[in-house]
Amino acid sequence: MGAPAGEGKILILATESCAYPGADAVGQAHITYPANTYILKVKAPVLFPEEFYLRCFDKGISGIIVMSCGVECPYEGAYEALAKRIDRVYQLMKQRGLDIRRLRLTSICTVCTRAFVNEVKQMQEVIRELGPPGSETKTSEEAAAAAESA
Amino acid sequence: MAFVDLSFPDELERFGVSTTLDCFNCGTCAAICPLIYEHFPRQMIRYAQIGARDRILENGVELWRCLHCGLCTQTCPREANPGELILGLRRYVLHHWRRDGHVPS
Amino acid sequence: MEEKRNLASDGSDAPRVGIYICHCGGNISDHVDVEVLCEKAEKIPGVAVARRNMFMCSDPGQELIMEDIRSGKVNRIVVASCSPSLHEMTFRSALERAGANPYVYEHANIREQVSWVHHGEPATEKAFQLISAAAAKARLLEPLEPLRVEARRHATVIGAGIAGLRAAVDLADRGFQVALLEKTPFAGGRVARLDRLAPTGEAASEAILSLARRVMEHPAITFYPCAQVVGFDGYVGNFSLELQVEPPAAEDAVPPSNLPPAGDGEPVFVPSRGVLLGPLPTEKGRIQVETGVVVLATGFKPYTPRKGEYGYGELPEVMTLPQFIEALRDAQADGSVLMLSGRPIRSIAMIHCVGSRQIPGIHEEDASGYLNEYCSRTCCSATLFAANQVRTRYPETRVFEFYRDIRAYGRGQEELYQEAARNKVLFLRFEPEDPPRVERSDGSSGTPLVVRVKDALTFGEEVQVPADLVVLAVGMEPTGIQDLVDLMKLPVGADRFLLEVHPKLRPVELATTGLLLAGTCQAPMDVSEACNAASAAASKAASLLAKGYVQLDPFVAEVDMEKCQGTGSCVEACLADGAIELVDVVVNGETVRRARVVQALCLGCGACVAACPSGAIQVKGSTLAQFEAMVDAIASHEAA
Amino acid sequence: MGINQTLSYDALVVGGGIAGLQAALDLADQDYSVAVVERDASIGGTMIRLSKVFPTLDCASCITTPKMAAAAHHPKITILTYCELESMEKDGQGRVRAVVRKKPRYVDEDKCIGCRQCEYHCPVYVPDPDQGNFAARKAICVPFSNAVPQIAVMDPDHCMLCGTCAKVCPTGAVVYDQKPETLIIEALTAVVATGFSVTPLEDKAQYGSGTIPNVITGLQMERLLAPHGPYNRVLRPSDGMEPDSIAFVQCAGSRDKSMGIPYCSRICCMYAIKQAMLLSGALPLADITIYYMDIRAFGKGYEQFFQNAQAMGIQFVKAKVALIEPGEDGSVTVRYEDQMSGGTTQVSHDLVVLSSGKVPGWNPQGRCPLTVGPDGFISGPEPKLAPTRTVEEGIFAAGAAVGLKDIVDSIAEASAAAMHAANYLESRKKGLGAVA
Repeated sequence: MGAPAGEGKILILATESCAYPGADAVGQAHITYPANTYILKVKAPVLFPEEFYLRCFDKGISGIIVMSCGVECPYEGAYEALAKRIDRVYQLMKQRGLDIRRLRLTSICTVCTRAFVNEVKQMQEVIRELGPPGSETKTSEEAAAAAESA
Repeated sequence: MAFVDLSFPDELERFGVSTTLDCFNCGTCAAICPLIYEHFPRQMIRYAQIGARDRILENGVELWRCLHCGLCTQTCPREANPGELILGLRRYVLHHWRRDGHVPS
Repeated sequence: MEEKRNLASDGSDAPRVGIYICHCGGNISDHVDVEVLCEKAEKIPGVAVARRNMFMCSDPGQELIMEDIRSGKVNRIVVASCSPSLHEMTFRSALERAGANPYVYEHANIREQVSWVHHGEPATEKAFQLISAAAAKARLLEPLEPLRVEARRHATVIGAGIAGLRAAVDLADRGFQVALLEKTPFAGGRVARLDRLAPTGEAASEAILSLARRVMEHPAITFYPCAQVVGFDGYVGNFSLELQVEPPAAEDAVPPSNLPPAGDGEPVFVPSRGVLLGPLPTEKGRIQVETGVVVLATGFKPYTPRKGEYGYGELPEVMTLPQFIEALRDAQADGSVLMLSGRPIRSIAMIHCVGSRQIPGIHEEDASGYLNEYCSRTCCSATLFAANQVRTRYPETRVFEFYRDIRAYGRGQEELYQEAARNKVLFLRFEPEDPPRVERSDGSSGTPLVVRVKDALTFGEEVQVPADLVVLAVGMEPTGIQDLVDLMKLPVGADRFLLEVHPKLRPVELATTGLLLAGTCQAPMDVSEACNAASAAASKAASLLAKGYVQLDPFVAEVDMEKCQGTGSCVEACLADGAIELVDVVVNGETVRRARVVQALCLGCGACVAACPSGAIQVKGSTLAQFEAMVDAIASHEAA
Repeated sequence: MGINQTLSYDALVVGGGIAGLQAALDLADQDYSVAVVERDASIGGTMIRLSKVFPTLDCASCITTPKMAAAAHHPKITILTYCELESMEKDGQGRVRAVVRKKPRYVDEDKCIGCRQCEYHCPVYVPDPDQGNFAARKAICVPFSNAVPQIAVMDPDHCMLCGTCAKVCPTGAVVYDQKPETLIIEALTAVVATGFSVTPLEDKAQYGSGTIPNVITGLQMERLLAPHGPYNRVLRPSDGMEPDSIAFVQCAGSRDKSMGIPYCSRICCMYAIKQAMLLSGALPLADITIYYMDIRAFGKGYEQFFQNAQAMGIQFVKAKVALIEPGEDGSVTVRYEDQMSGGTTQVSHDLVVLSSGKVPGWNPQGRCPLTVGPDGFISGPEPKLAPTRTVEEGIFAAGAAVGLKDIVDSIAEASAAAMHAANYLESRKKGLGAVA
């Protein structure tokens, strides 16, 4: 794996019209960021059901960043539906004692290089603090509270 | 203020001023004028545009502040020739002062 | 180039993935150990061969891939190189040239997302994991065919104003059959009420007539006057419209002498009404139109001032600019003073921004609670133009313009403003919270009206203007087309004009493919802009219809009928109206509800996929199983 | 110079900016073969150099790059970059015949794979005009990160001929003695979309003739605001200070007969407002002032955009700035008449942005029998019903080349030009078919 053993993996779901080219722009600028990041190109992340995210955590993915197009989404209504879905995933994560900071919804545009790197860095800190998924020591309520204060 | 009177810009043509209404009141002339005196010369030009004869006659002395440096005319974006306008207004004011026996204070 | 094989080319349909890794002349190979990568990639389950090349995008590089396809060694391809935005198309076309389906291809981005951002061992490790993820997906890829929807080479234009006429002529010239619908008996729309067009001064009637003649002469255009759309169905290439035609209403009745003779006579221009292009319906009827695209050119209507707004409706000397333009057109051509209804007009006060640029809290909402917050774009020039006409034709009629900003934005328009100044029009500037006040004169002005304003150009002093006539430069509002909006589910913006998908990416399109916008139903525009918009809509229509079929991406939803339980949750989740429907099918002698995708309407976003409780619906080319396989590969620790 | 190649297409598009690309895409989508001739080393025009675009505040790159990529990958479109149109006229058969000078890149286009090794190793730094000259680039480089094509170009004026690039190039693409080539392009129709350029700062003595530090153009501000700009944040150029007070001077070269440009440049009000909004996001504490004569927010959604800017606290001062002078510590003073009170006023700002005038990007005179209006932009016989027609039948024009236009209007006009060109093509093909 790209990360040294023991370091968690971050899955990035990047929209093909905005965030994926945004990640390419980071590459063109040769801006280094942690290698434990795996970008999947998707048309619209609204495709993924709640369980998809949970299964990713089951499989050992430590953090997921959904990089959408935000309100510039070419599919009208998709962003709103996605935001609602992510909310439901948060509920399910809480029920399972997963820290909800492991999942983040954000929007990244084609030249948002700094925002991209920032998101990765922040998630990196989160998974360093939390360790592998399921190893959360806090109760789900504490995790939720921590997430809200963060 | 009294009614706007467009016969005044027409009348000014007799004093050699044809560009009174060309000015679009951007204020370049006032700001570029080395006198840096309030709204001069645009104020006089605006009074001429709306035909406020009284204001022009009352404040006629101000027209003699102008040093003919030509900066306003050179920089006027509308080529409204503000310098020439001020000179024309002087001729108008002088004409009236002479006629009315007015002596500026 | 070395070659190692771990799977025989057995000719079966089992996926045999070929992995092709690019050095990119050191861009990748300086940071990623491509040799190790290649060795490890061959051991990935289902991989038949892994090769590397200095430049996979070069002809020799592509040839490597094509040779393996032709020999049957591989039937799924993964290229690991730069970003797919650069060369995905290159490689897909190489697949096609080698006789393979272009969609059995997956790309691993190991330059922009690996070698340019990571270094050393982690870079190689990540590259490997991306390649295994791509291979995992590739194993599950199925050949896809682009969707083809047969398209009628026929377009329908709704509205025969200047934009509708322009669009109809362009489409017919391009070789399509065109149905041009008009609600009224007349073509020409609002332009027919104008006299001359700002800023260049062409006669409005000539502009309409020159297009109307071409409409009339063109064998491909059918003009339907007095027609309204009452039914709408279908999708791009295959819309059907139902029209209701009725004899003209009494107020629209046209004296028969005005009617052009049957056949190919000359169009007849009736001032303020428009152009008659032929006989009008004499009885009620319904007409079915089968068409490929629909161009909406339903136009605008001028804002009607509220009663009492600047004296409108209360003082007879207050009129709107469109009314004034007609009055001026009909007035005696010249003279020293403009005479209207036998009354000399020596002084005209023209007030800008009436019914435009309205501000909440300052302006009053209309009866339905709307404010026109937008700028109507055309009124400044139209006002300046009218002022210039007055000043050149009637030297003793003076003109005063009360404005907030002079928006002479377009070509030749600033020149109109300068010309107005040279024509000795006086400009007064007001702030929106201190608008001019139109009042009856007490007699001291010698005119029936006086307009008072706090003039920003005169240092905020109140200035009074005597006025024989007050002209209100009213803005534009969209025509009332609520019936069409409901029937065709047209998106409407906050300004009540029809809303395009994106002002720059898809400026003349609505979300429903095949519905297009032309002219002022979209936003205020002048004649040039409306004609450009109409031609642009025609161009878009031509790209859709020119081939006789519409080719759509194959990445659409697909229902697995075995799994579908007919819950309808996909229909509910669907973001494209009508792209999924529930239909009755007979399964084991029992009639049940099942989902069906209308491929031509599906956007492929996958909103349905997430909603289906039984995993019965997938988007082709990006199925959940493919994503799950990729995540498995990424999460796997085997490679380390 | 000899003719190196003759190429034939259905349509020729002159200019690879947003208008040219849109016209090319519209024609190619109707299955006509199209050549796009672009004088720059990359397509994308002015738009690809912008930060975000009004009134939606989409990032400019997010709108332009898909169109650039679509054109570059389109099987019916051929893109010829770094090519200057020398002449274009109709031949005896009514075909458009263009003579194009292909400038030497000193890099073999077919060999270069855009790996940028030459750029990384080149020892020579030169000011980068694509970053407003605020940053440096190498004497050999791919012009900018999202350039299309991703092919390096060498700047012969600055190259020291050290040979490093040739040594590191993995494909042997560097050609130090590359010569210009002449191409003949034949087409049945053409669309001219040559865009606009900006009046230089030197043109107005009262605004310092380009000598005052921290007086920059609107296009330079675009770079400061761009997410991949020269500093990655907004800093004033003279000393890298974060500006607390920024002023926009409108009509700095438009609507100004003293500068010889009486017309309105149409786009400056909106881009200044947009930049002001982006600045107030990037520098929330900064004071931002726009000095204007009339705010021309005329397009769809523009007035609301202007109202939002006012609500955000951006100051709009109705005045034409008469004089700009250097102040203390890199500050810039502007002098104007405060019309409501005070009269002549002098205010100091940390950074001043000039909304310079815009002029035609290309003059057809002597190169192509098109006519221009008194403003220098291409004129045509039917400005109302067919604004893209020119006096030359079969040659159309779109975008800023036919009068300044914002992106929305340019795109619509480009599609309109494509429609008229397509119809002309059809009539020509029918005519040719009849002859044959």
